[in-house]
Amino acid sequence: MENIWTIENLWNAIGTVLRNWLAGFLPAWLVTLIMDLLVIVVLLAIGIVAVLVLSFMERKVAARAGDRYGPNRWGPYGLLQPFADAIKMLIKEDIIPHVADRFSFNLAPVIVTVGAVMTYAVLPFGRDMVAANLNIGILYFAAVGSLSIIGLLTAGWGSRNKYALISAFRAVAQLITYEVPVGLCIICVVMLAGSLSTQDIVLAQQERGWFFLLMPGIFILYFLAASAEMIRCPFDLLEADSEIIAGHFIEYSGMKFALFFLAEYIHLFAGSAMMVTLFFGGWLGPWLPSWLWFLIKTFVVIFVFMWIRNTFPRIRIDQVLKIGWKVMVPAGLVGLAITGFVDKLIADKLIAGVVLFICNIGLIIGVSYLMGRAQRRKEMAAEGAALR
Amino acid sequence: MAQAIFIILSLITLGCALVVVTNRNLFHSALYLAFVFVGVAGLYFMLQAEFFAGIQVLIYVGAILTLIIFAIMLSRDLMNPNVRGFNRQWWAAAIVAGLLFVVLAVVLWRAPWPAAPVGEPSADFIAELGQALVSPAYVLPFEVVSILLLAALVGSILIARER
Amino acid sequence: MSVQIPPTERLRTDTIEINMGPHHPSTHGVFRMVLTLDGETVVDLEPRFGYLHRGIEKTAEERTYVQNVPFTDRLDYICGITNNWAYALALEKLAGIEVPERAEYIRVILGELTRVMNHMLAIGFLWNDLGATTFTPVVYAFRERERILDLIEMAAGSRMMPSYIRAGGVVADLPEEFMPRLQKLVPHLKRFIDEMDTMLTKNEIFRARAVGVGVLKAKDAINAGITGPVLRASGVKYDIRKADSYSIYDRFDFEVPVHTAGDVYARYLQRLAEARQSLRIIEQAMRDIPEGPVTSLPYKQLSRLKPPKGEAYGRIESPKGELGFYLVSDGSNKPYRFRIRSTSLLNLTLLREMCLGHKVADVVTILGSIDITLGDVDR
Amino acid sequence: MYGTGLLKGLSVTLRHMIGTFVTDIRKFPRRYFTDGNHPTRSPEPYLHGTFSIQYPEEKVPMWPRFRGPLVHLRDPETGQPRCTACGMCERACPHGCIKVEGEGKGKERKPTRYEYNVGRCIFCRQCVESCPFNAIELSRFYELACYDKDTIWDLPRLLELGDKEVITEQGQFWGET
Repeated sequence: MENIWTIENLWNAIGTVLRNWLAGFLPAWLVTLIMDLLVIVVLLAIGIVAVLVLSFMERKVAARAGDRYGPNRWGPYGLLQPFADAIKMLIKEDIIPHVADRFSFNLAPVIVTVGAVMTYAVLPFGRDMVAANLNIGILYFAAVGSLSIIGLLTAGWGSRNKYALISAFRAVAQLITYEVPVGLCIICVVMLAGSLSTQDIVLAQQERGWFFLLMPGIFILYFLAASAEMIRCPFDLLEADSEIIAGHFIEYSGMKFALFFLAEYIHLFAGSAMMVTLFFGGWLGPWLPSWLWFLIKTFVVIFVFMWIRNTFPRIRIDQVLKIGWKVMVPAGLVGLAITGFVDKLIADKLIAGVVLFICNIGLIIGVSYLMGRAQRRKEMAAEGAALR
Repeated sequence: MAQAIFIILSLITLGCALVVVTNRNLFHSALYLAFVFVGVAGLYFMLQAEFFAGIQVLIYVGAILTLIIFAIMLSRDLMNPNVRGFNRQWWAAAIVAGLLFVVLAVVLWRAPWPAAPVGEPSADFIAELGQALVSPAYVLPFEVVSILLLAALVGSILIARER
Repeated sequence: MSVQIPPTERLRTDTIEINMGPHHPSTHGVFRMVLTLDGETVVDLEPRFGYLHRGIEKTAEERTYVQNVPFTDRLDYICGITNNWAYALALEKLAGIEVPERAEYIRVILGELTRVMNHMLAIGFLWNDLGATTFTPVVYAFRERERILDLIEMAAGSRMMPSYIRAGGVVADLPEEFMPRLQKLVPHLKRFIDEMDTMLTKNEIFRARAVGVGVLKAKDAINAGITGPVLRASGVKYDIRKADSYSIYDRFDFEVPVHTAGDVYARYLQRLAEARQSLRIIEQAMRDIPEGPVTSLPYKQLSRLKPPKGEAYGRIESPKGELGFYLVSDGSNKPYRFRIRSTSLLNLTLLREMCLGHKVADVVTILGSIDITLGDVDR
Repeated sequence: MYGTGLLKGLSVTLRHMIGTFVTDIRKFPRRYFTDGNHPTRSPEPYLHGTFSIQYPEEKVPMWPRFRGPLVHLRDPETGQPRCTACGMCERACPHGCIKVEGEGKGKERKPTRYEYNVGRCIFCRQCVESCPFNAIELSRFYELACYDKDTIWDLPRLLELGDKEVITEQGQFWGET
């Protein structure tokens, strides 16, 4: 018990002290209830703080990519900007369109936000730091994540706006499509780790090395599919500004818009954190406390998402579906087969890892070659099309 | 405390289920159906069947309900208040529903409900489930279901292809 | 194996009609399109414009010839210089005015700078329409536009509304600092275009979105009177600088790039290539520019100008295509008829044909690739 | 290989991101290149680094030819306005934003009322070019935002602005003197 006071165990130690203090004068079931509620409150707080940080970061990264400074007026280096944004959102007039379906319109942001926040329950923030160490952690994550589709559909339908409706159609098509490759990639990881629990997956990576190194092909697949699931560029078709003007939240304002915004960034944080858990060894890392490692890795992944957003245009909806069904699902199935065979047939973990790595590189090159060939054919056909 | 949570969950599930059948707005019914599914998933959770809870949410809410809502959104005049909710065969449907209710009630009434839990599920529950699916006992139904799904998949692609 | 479903058994679907604009973020101004969509595929498109109509053609008939110069700035407000130039050219034809050589060089330099600026902006906004949501390419384009506008401001006193080129020459000689700054800017612009090339051209998402989208057949383009980069990207080598050489363009060594695909990607490549050629012209003009007077007609004479009865049509290759001014004089100091052959309006005419059968997202892209300015469409 | 174009694009934006931080280091520990009172900086052609001008703190000097609102010039000897209310500017203005009334004959003629509607002015400088008495010029003043709709400026205000902007001769930067 002497090392309970290290920074590594900071949060758990605080929890233990609080529990002991409460147990002094409260019955046991009340202590459990209070501690559980406290965990929920802390997770919510993490969610909201993460959103504040991310919205600031998003604006700064976008600005820096465009040779600008970004927000720098309110507070030192503009650090108070997210609070100003939040206050502005809260005090804005809440407009409900006259013809909107009020029930759906009001319910949609709640569904989306609740679905997003619930994903935090299984994120392994550090060694022994997960709110609910379910033995179906990953499955829970996928299941709760799919709640947001209902929310988006409700928002799109309830607004009674044609752009919002198109966005709802896109939501169904895109999110359902990309749940398949995400699932396939997760299964690959689960096969190597031998467990659905997030903590066990992290521990498995301690043993076998980061899965990112073992399966780069699967990782790239997961990265793309996850950015489609998180509605991040280049798959941000649901809120395409230039086409359907922010899609499902076109009619929302004020607090309800803020909830959508919140959900979007919570999804971003949770998705990046899950990617870190699955492929980058979660909270593993030398010297620093585990939860700090986890945050650092998560923010690096988030930065990559923002960087991509600042560079790439958006993919068209039919291309999104085409890539999803014709490239990602087959590639995911091939990856699944490779992972399964290698994991079962080669007993030695080191050799298995090397073979897996080589197979994944082959997968990347193969997919890249096939896509490149298709594109070259299309371009050759386009050449001189105007004169024919 | 588990008792209290169980009662709350059941009330939510039953209440929402009632709204699903009584609500005149089809879209709202579908939304309440989502709550029903989530409530059932909660009940599974309380029975320590986390895997089923996850699958319940993933399949029923994430896929089936989405398709239901999508169908409602895409169909014309389904939401039109002037369209009558009953057709001419409502009495036949009522009889069938009543019969089904009677059968279910009888079955439930006669079922021997164990008073105490049969035993803690093992920690490696999911692995065992996976093993069981491909064990000789269940491998045939499993494969039959796979073929059924595959046929459905091929069929849907054929229907969707207009050319 | 394929199953033929008879048409009667097909799913019956409805189309939805959506209203894109006039305050849609991607319509480049107050432009409106009524789209009929089958799913996300465009089955009908009706462009509606006129939201920015200011009646410049009629207003101009009430003003003297020189008073009309500031109005021309406000047509295509991205490239004011070329608008001034086309009007000046028409008036010079009408009144038979000679232009000093130095003024011609100044016109060429500023006009080609405008072309570089316009093409870079067009590429940037095309990317914006493609969904580069955080404006990165647009911001880069705007940065370089700022440097070019800086030069225009130095010479003319105003960034976007220069009113610098008038019949008989230009308003005033270039300031002393102009040439050194230009000499620094041109190699920089070359580097910048190369950077845009690296960043954008090979991008697979861009190519997937742009290749084969919005194909404009050369024949249709000629029939509709489409000009400029849009026409040349369809494989027609028609550039007024070569075809009907005005000013001193015959002295410069430059090429007219042509692309044959006629799609959004070809228009992008066309603009990139044209911007490079413009820089080539600027380099030659910088080298050869002579000393001398810059105007043959000072303001006080110009304001009293009464061209002889007659008519004249002056046209130039503006960055967006053929920009022409048709002037009719009745011998007074005001034009009897002032007619603008505006580029953007005519380039828009085939928008429907280009968009049919494509997705909503492509409509935005195709509109972006035509590169219209609403000030020019509605006048 | 499919995907290299994407990586190239990413490399460009990354270089820009790093470039902005290099500019930050270059001016460390100051936050702005200039203080608002001494505008000096004008963007140099460089490819990387921040391009923002942090407006109230940093200001770019206007070029001598910048066309801002109209000002009236004073006779250096008497300090009186040079305007003789001849009305040439009123006639030259394409938008009719100048109204002049005057009294007196010949050299004694003075404006009694000079209304300049800055809200309508398009800063084309034709009034200045038409002025035969070297009496008006466009200033380099550009902070025109205001809280009221009173956009009609009268003669004293135009003179005052001319004093503030230190303009002595008409067209001194336009090669016309």
